[in-house]
Amino acid sequence: MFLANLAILVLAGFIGFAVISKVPNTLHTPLMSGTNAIHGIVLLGGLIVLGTTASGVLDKILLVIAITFGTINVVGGFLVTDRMLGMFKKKPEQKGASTDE
Amino acid sequence: MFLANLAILVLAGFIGFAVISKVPNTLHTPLMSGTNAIHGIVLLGGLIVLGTTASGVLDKILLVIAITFGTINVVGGFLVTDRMLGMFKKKPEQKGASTDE
Amino acid sequence: MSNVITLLYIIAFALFIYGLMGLTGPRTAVRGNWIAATGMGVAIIATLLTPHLSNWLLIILGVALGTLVGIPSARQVKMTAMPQMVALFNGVGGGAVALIAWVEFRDLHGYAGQPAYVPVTSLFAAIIGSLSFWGSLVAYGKLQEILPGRPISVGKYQQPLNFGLLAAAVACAVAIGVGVDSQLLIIGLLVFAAALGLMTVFPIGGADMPVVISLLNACTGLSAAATGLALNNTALIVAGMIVGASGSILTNLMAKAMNRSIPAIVAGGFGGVTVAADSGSVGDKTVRQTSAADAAIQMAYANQVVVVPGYGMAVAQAQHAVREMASLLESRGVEVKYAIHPVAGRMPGHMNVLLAEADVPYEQLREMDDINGEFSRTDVALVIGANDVTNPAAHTNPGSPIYGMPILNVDQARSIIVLKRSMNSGFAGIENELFYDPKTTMLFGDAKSSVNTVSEELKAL
Amino acid sequence: MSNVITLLYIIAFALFIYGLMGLTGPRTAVRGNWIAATGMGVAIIATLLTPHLSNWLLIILGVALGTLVGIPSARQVKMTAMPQMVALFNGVGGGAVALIAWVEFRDLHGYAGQPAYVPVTSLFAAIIGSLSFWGSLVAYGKLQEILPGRPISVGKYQQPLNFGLLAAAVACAVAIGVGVDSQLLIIGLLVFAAALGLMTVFPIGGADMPVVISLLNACTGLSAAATGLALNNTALIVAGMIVGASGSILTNLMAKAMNRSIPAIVAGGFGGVTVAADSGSVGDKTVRQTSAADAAIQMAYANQVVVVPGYGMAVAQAQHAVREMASLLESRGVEVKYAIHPVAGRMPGHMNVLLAEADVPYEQLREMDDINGEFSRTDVALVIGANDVTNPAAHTNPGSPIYGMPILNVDQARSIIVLKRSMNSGFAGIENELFYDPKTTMLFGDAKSSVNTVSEELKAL
Ligand SMILES: NC(=O)c1ccc[n+]([C@@H]2O[C@H](COP(=O)([O-])OP(=O)(O)OC[C@H]3O[C@@H](n4cnc5c(N)ncnc54)[C@H](OP(=O)(O)O)[C@@H]3O)[C@@H](O)[C@H]2O)c1
Ligand SMILES: NC(=O)c1ccc[n+]([C@@H]2O[C@H](COP(=O)([O-])OP(=O)(O)OC[C@H]3O[C@@H](n4cnc5c(N)ncnc54)[C@H](OP(=O)(O)O)[C@@H]3O)[C@@H](O)[C@H]2O)c1
Repeated sequence: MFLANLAILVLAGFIGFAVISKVPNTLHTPLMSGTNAIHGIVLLGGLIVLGTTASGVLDKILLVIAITFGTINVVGGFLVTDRMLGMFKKKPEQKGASTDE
Repeated sequence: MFLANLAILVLAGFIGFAVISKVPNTLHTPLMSGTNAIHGIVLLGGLIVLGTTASGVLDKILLVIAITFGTINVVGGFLVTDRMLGMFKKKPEQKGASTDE
Repeated sequence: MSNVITLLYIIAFALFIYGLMGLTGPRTAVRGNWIAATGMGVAIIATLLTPHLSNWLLIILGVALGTLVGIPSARQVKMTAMPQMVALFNGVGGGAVALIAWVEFRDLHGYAGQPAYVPVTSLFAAIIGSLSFWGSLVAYGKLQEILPGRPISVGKYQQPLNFGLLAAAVACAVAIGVGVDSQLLIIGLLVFAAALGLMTVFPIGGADMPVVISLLNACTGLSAAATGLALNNTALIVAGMIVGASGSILTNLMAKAMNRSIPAIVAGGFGGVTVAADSGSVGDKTVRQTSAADAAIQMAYANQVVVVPGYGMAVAQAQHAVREMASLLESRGVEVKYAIHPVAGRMPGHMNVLLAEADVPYEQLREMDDINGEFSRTDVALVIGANDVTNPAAHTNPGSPIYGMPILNVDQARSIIVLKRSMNSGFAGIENELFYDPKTTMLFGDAKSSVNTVSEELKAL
Repeated sequence: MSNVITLLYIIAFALFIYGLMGLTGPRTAVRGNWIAATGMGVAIIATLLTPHLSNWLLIILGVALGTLVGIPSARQVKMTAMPQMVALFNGVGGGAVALIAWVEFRDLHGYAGQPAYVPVTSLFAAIIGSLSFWGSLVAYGKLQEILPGRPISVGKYQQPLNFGLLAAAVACAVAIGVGVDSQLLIIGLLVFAAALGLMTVFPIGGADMPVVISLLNACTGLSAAATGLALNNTALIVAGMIVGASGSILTNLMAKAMNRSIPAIVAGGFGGVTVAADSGSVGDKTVRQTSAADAAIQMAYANQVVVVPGYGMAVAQAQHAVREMASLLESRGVEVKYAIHPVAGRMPGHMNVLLAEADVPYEQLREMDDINGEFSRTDVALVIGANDVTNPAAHTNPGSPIYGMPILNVDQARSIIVLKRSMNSGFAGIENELFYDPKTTMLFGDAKSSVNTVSEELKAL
């Protein structure tokens, strides 16, 4: 199981590298913000632990905080990225000017 | 097991897509030849089946042929790619002329 | 059931990857972001399908709280405050990782009877998560100007101190790993990691914060992947690792774009401090001052004016005033363009954000490579609070810290007007020969008020 | 043990991916290829570590045979025959897949008691592997000119026939899947797939073969991945799928570079046939002929000559003669450059291969984008067996089949000399206005002998 997970980990790492090869400078900040939202996926970890194994008050408090944090990360992250990207909305008009893909 | 393999399959597919985004035209043929050598990996399939489950003369004959084929694919593939790439050997000299990375 | 969950996870991470690919191109970025968000929705739903899930009320409580905090903070933050908001969001992500690792430790009674990879990945996640949480808070504080932006350090003891903190955190982890089941150890680990986070980011100058945030972002991604390995959860592994890897690359790209190296940044200094620059031949050169009226006349009779905005325009919040002045010039038949250097300001895209906010037409914003050929045809280059990004030393002085950085070739314009408050240097803390160029005149003062005065003069012409 | 194998597999596919990344850049390609080969070595060694492996003698026999055949054929093949060699290597890979699937069927007694994914993936592999084997053989035959290069088809029955063959192969698979354990079914499946491979590639013209080989390459990759799923082998899954995905993209890029669409290619036609082109305004235009002596004089007194090689130079094997002529010109102080169109000839990089073989200095080879700005400064553009890649219709005639393809702007040169045998058209089968341009003169004849005569004249000058 762990080895299959390790294989998956290595492949995902390569994908991360390969996808971010050439990115225009203006997209650096939105891209950082978008990937930031994606790691909010830890929320799932909070859900699983709270929903299956957690017991005791302290555990539950910690996990509710973790879930709150994770949700903030996800919700806030995607929304703020979208707002940042607002500045690219005007681009399509001058699409013809760009080279063919 | 199958699902873990499926996850691996999907990730590998994305890697294939992501890696081949912009390739100069002159590299198309060597790249085709290089990936061609890589799928010679089926050789492993032949090794495993012949080495573990094969029985009967016909099976063995078929598998020896399969292994021969796979080996040709691998050995010939990498060598011919290397020869094709011979034409890029002279490039480093004028490295300064290219843009930074 | 668990098959369905795994299948949905595969769909979810495929959406993440596809969305991320979209995020790398301006035309597909908005859609890419929403595709990734959809992936997140799928992943969450899949998780909620886990059989025999309990504590539903608490789950709902946590999600509701997070949503209630997340939406308004993302909605209301000002465009220019977004980097620190990203730092906060990143920090809470790291905090979640650390808390989950803590609970894991408690639930599993010090990992008794677990295979080795569980403590290793879980404690790794705990250290990095805690570091990322506290480091991000400092980055937030600095950018939000709650904390001083200048580097704060304990001097030459900084490096040994940080190293000691790291060693202490790892020592706790090792003790737990060899079987000591003590709450104190895990708390100690989290505290040492927290101190390390604080001590690493405090000595870094405010201007380097975008790079630091990106680095912490990559760290949180890695810690999420480690959590995934510990919990045996494919979605966490894939999503976390992708962020970890792409975040590292992105950090590198960002540092390169501003001609900085990541080790140098993490080691502190430079960003924000004035380094003793080799001012070279500058010395008995003279500076020509101009008045708003003269500047107005010069521009009014130009064919083409190129505005070169920089960090000073952001500080002065002069973007609306600039837009107004440009309209006045255009109504007189002057062609106005904006030269956008990729690292003008203090975050990538800073100038685009500001000028877009002031409704400058997109077509007038020109990227560096586009506009550099045009300066020789330009009558007036109006430099508004930009400094380093126009510094010809990048081309001419191999000893300069910015040597090799691509710059806007402002010095090729027929005449140059520079708006800034003093002869002070910019981010890199170095002299700028451009200001002593015989073609250059300086209009001293806050950028916003200078531009407004120029506009008044234009109207009066 | 099996943990060690899996770990080695992970290392192996990491090397594949890293090597593949290297293969996409000219400076890293050679190293990338060897990195991938190292990965293959690791994967093979890992597999041989499988516990209780038997039949060692047969394994060694197969590997030895393959090596003995593979090395000399790769070593001795001529540069220009490499595409067909790749086709052969690809074919045997597909053959291996099909044979393994066949044995799997026999060993597992028609997949009795196996989970559903085993027959599905294994039979998919069988069909695609067989198709790829036979299709590749035809591609080889066409390029090697054992088979006629022109499209061979049964006309309008071709599509229904192919569809029927596919349906028959799938029907066999379904019958096996629902539990019929008959050797006849698997043999039928392999035969139908083989016929489909033949019938698909026969109707495609020789000039489209590079794209077809790339497509078959992607197919073999996919079938290897399917074999991996059936055998539960990570290395096969990853390597096969990467080839499948990258091969598809590559096929697309190749087709785009020559302005063709993959469906159009697979549907046959065009490649090799002369399409009825809308010759437009060509009609009462005249062609100016020149002599070798005149051409020699014209070039000897030029400042800059740009050689534009095309398919005809490859046919005539004129590269050495061209190189010699260029040396003569250079010894007279003429600057000689070569304009390399990305799809000149019949495979990407065709001209680079030929000219490199003739030891033309690398600095003189200029890519299209580099050289296009220079034609206006060029005294003589010497077009040697190139046609489509110089055709101005790509810019001017929206009705032309090559409209939109980037071309070499040969028509901007001060004068143009075209070496070809007749007024026949090139690959796209269309008229070329360039030949009727008043600045153009034609030197008819085989490219090699024409160039040699010009060289003689140059020496006599
Ligand atoms: N974009 C990014 O992502 C990023 C991130 C971190 C660092 N950096 C670095 O930041 C620099 C950016 O260059 P830049 O040319 O935009 O800025 P800069 O070189 O930092 O110069 C800004 C100038 O604006 C002037 N200024 C400040 N407040 C002003 C006001 N209210 N009114 C008028 N002028 C004012 C300052 O001079 P006075 O004090 O005399 O007025 C200063 O010289 C580069 O070195 C870059 O590497 C960029
Ligand atoms: N590069 C690739 O990967 C690839 C692959 C497939 C297709 N294509 C296509 O192939 C074409 C390539 O263009 P191209 O300009 O190189 O070639 P072309 O358009 O095919 O023209 C070649 C010309 O060479 C002449 N020729 C043939 N044999 C000759 C000889 N022995 N001596 C002198 N001339 C000779 C022919 O005219 P005569 O018969 O009058 O002598 C013909 O017009 C493009 O349309 C491209 O899309 C390229």
